Amino acid sequence: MIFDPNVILKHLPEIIQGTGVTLALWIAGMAFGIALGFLVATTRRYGGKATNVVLAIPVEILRGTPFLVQIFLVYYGGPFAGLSLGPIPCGLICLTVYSAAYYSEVFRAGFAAVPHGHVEAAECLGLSRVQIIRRILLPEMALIVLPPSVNLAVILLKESAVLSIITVPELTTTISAIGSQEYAFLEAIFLLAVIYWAIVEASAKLGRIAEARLSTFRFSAP
Amino acid sequence: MSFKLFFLLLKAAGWTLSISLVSILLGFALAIGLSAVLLSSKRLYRAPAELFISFFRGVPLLVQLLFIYNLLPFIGLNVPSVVAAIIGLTLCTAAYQAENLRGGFESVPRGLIEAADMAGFSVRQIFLRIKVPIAMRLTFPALVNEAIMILKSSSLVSVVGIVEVTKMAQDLASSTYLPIELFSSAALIYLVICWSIALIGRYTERALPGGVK
Amino acid sequence: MTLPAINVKKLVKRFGTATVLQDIDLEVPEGKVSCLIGPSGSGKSTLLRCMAFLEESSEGMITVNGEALGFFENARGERERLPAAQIRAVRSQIGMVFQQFNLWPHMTALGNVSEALKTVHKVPKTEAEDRAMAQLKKVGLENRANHYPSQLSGGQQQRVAIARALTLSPKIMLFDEPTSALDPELTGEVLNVMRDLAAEGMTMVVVSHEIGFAATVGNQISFLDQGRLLFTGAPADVFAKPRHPRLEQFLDTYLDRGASMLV
Amino acid sequence: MTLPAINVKKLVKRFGTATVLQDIDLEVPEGKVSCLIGPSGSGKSTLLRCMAFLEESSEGMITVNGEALGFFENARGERERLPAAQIRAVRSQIGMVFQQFNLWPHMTALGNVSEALKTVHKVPKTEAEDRAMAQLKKVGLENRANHYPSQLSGGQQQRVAIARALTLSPKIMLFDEPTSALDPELTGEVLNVMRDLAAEGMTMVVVSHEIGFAATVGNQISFLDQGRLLFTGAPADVFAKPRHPRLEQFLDTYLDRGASMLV
Amino acid sequence: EDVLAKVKAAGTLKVGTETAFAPFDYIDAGEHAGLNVDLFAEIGKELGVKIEWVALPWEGVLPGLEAGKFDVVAGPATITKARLERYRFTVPIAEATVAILKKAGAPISKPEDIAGKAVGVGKATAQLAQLTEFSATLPTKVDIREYPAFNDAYADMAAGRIVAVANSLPNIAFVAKQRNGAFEVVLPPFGKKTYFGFIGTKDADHASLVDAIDAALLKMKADGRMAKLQEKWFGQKFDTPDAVKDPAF
Ligand SMILES: Nc1ncnc2c1ncn2[C@@H]1O[C@H](COP(=O)(O)OP(=O)(O)OP(=O)(O)O)[C@@H](O)[C@H]1O
Ligand SMILES: Nc1ncnc2c1ncn2[C@@H]1O[C@H](COP(=O)(O)OP(=O)(O)OP(=O)(O)O)[C@@H](O)[C@H]1O
Ligand SMILES: [Mg+2]
Ligand SMILES: [Mg+2]
Repeated sequence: MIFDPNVILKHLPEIIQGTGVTLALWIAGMAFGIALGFLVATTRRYGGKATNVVLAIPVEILRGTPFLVQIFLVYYGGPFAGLSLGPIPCGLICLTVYSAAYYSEVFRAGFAAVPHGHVEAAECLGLSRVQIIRRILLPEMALIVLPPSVNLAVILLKESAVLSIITVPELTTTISAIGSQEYAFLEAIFLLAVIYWAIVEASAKLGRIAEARLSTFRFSAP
Repeated sequence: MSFKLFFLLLKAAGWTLSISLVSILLGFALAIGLSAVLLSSKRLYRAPAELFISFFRGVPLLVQLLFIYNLLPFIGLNVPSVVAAIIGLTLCTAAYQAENLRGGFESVPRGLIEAADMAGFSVRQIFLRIKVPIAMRLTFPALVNEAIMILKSSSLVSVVGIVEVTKMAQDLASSTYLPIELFSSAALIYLVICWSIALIGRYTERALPGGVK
Repeated sequence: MTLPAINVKKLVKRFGTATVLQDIDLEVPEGKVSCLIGPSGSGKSTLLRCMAFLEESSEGMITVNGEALGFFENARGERERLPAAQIRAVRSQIGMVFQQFNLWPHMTALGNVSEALKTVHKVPKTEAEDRAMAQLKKVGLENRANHYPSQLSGGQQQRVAIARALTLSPKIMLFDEPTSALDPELTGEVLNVMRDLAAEGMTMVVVSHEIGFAATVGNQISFLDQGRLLFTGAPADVFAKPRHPRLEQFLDTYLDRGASMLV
Repeated sequence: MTLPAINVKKLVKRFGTATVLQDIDLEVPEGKVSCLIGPSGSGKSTLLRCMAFLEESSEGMITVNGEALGFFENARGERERLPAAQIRAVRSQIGMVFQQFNLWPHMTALGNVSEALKTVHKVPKTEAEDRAMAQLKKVGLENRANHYPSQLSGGQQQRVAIARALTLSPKIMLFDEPTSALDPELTGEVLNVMRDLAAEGMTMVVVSHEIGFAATVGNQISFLDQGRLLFTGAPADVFAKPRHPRLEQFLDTYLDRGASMLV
Repeated sequence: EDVLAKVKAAGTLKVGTETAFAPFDYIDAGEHAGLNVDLFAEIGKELGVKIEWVALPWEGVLPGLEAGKFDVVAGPATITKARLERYRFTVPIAEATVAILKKAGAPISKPEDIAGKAVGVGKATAQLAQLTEFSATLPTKVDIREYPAFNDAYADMAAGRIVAVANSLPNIAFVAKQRNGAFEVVLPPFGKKTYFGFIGTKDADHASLVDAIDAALLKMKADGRMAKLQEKWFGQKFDTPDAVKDPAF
């Protein structure tokens, strides 16, 4: 088998499109996941003990089962429960919920890492709960949650390859189809590896830049 | 859903467990070596290890598995399915664990090493008697997490021809048309295993002597 | 006798089943400096935190300038929680300075001091910063206004924390071991700021290991041990003729090391 | 005059371009307690760490009981590093106790104390543990032998650290602020152990903020400021008639607060 | 190195396949079953070797063959011109003409009725090519959905995401029988007449092995074993040629 770069050139438009779908699903799933995860984390922190325990159940289930099984359950089992979703909506919803579970834990750890005294100082000065979250907790934990968030983003990008199994027309689906169509398996796998790797490296780099920006005000923790 | 189907899933869980377990152990051994290289002061030694880690952390496991299964034969290494699955999971987890361990070694407080230095320990004795146990203790929670991650990732090894829990559920679902029951059962099996690992991990962690404060 | 600034009556505080404060009765005189001393774990911080309503007491009452803080006794003699707005109003008369400073690391010194004015009291930015600047000047840090906490020494951080608590013009200031996280040489600058405050007639409650400060600046010293208030009196009484054996023993550990210095 | 236990000659220590120690000359008399005092950042820890060869000096010489530590001056008057084995031999005469105790968290108290005997000196396990136990007894901790550091109080941890350093029978013990990480009430037990050691005639160098200890137990006190040794003498000279203005100022911050206690 | 000799020396013939292609290969209550299993059992007897199965997702099967993971692919695959250029097929084992399987009750009575409707088909299959070609002849195009395995398409039809699946007649006949009442076969088949064969590689090393498999299959055809197995799995036997040199497309 010889490596034939022409295959890649010939299918460039499809490859770009597949990359686009992967990026779009990844970013959208993550954005919704971050929002939902933040909501879950704040609700767990301020909603009382019972709410905290009740919310822990779905979070732990989502974190304790493979993403693949979750997709299968929703995609193939959903219709039997009256939830018939196309591959893309199903993929997006699964990615959102899955990432929300993980992000909620990141935020929970972030909240916990802000010294309680900083919150108390704000309470003493009369800041309301919402003001404390917005003005103290969020900015203070931004630096703490950034590295795990970037890590998580990378993990989610890689998990999104699993969506190929329910025919979402993303990167892995597209390229492996090209591979079997052209009998260019070597090229396909190689290309997949390179594209994912490039996206991961780029996002890690972005993460480091953001971290450097954020930490300018904090040479060392007091 | 009949008990027979569930029993088939349980049998397939044997593959899930054994492949994950072997990969975790092999991966850990490899990770210790890798982290030692990563801590080297010579850029020349570090570079290949960093490249290795960057690749295995930057490429989806699905693609890695295909890589190993379908491309290794072209360099004359024709590995059977089980071996390919174990190699894939091992290399992947080694990359993650090596990073964890590196962090662990770096956060062994300097003072503890100086104390050993004062008592006349050799470099090797310091590594074995002080650094390794403390780094292990510091990275233990991350290690347990990694074990859980690998267990979940093992659902992907069906692409190289292993019928583990997920693949079995998928096969059974396509002949019995009971996807909800089968995939829920698969999820349950994963949950029980993952939670057991987490529980054992937490128990062991508490039993381990002293963390660094 | 004028109304005490803070009046603690029959205060009990339990954490779960552990009783940490037991039947505390204490009057903090207005315009004076009251010091709380006692061994580690005796409940000093907890008592101070109850006065700031950072901990809710389990029994008893606290009044601040005559107004009930947190709880009041209703007509049937039952303990009842006050509405949140009222709690906030009473609490606004109190400023608190913590052992660990608790400055917000993502804001400059000026940001820390002006934050509450801006967010809580909706004071316009420029006015808030002018007022914050005035407070920073008072603690001698006008030239450090744009530094982040991590760029300040411990003593400077604690002075910013004091300025922050002062901006809302509290009537009473609570200090929880304000110098014990500082290097010995840096405590002086903080103690000086506190001395100035005392000289201005600010009502202060200070938990402190700085027996020197307590002795020279304090007007009233209270000794806590195992959750009980064993003694309250003037400094002279405390140091001259310690009566309670536990107090005597406690002071010994200090005097022993202090006195030997002059040998 | 007998040979000094440690002799520091023209010692210079630079970190990068910063000179942290400048021309230090110091003789640590055998069987006596020498204290190093001075403000924060003056170089006390660095000097002590040079004596333990945890830092390599940039210029100058240190000899321990007459033997060169780390570097020696060769025939052509050049500074040359000694072979590792020789460094180890000289260093084995020195025991070090750190401010942060630095106990190994994965070993019990007994494990910490016996570890070096077992791994470095290949002493059989039972003998090593017997000897370790004897040391623990000496610091009053025989009943804590099987506790892990996390299960011990700060004072107990520091005493284990002292026992650990003593097991290798060093001729000289170095202490870097051994009590400053401890609660005031817990320092006593560590200072008592150190007093016992001093009474037995152990040569000790102690960096300490505990001026009381320095004054009562120290035989020689050295004052460092900004990397220079400004004064060395008997405690009486230091406290009675402080000559150097910087020393006077330094002591003031202590005496001010210490003395006021007796007001 | 001659693969047949190697297989005989090792005593095992490695066969790659996908197990989501009933009735050729599928998982029946956890066990691998189907026509292929029976056929290869016979082939194994003829060659005097044991059969070792390697089950992969279809996308992994042909790369696996090229990578030498196994000696031959059971599949089977429709014999097409394009594939003949790259692979060597064995003697045909069944007809592969494409027909429509619909959800019971769906308003489809002849193949042309799928115009404008959502129809599932396997990704990168010969059936996809035929369906695409057929769709082009219809007034409104068919909404073609590609699936990694036909089982996923059937599952989606049961779930109602698609109304029909295009696949080779033997496959859908089996599925319709299995899921009695839920799915129905739409006759006649719309595709050109095509055949299924097992797949081997074209290189010289493998020639003797594929020759031997061919010989075994022809022997089974001659002595009626093949027909019996076709009856068992399809409920009918097929009249297949001894070789396909020039496929319909
Ligand atoms: N949140 C809490 N939950 C349970 N117990 C607590 C809590 N906070 C304090 N305690 C306990 O209450 C007692 C008094 O604690 P407190 O912090 O008030 O002592 P303190 O006098 O300030 O001591 P220190 O001088 O060490 O600061 C201690 O025994 C402590 O363990
Ligand atoms: N590893 C290092 N690299 C650079 N500078 C250092 C290093 N260690 C110490 N210093 C600097 O050397 C000077 C002396 O430090 P040293 O720790 O000896 O002071 P010290 O007298 O022990 O102070 P303290 O009482 O605070 O412990 C300080 O200015 C410090 O910042
Ligand atoms: Mg306290
Ligand atoms: Mg120091």
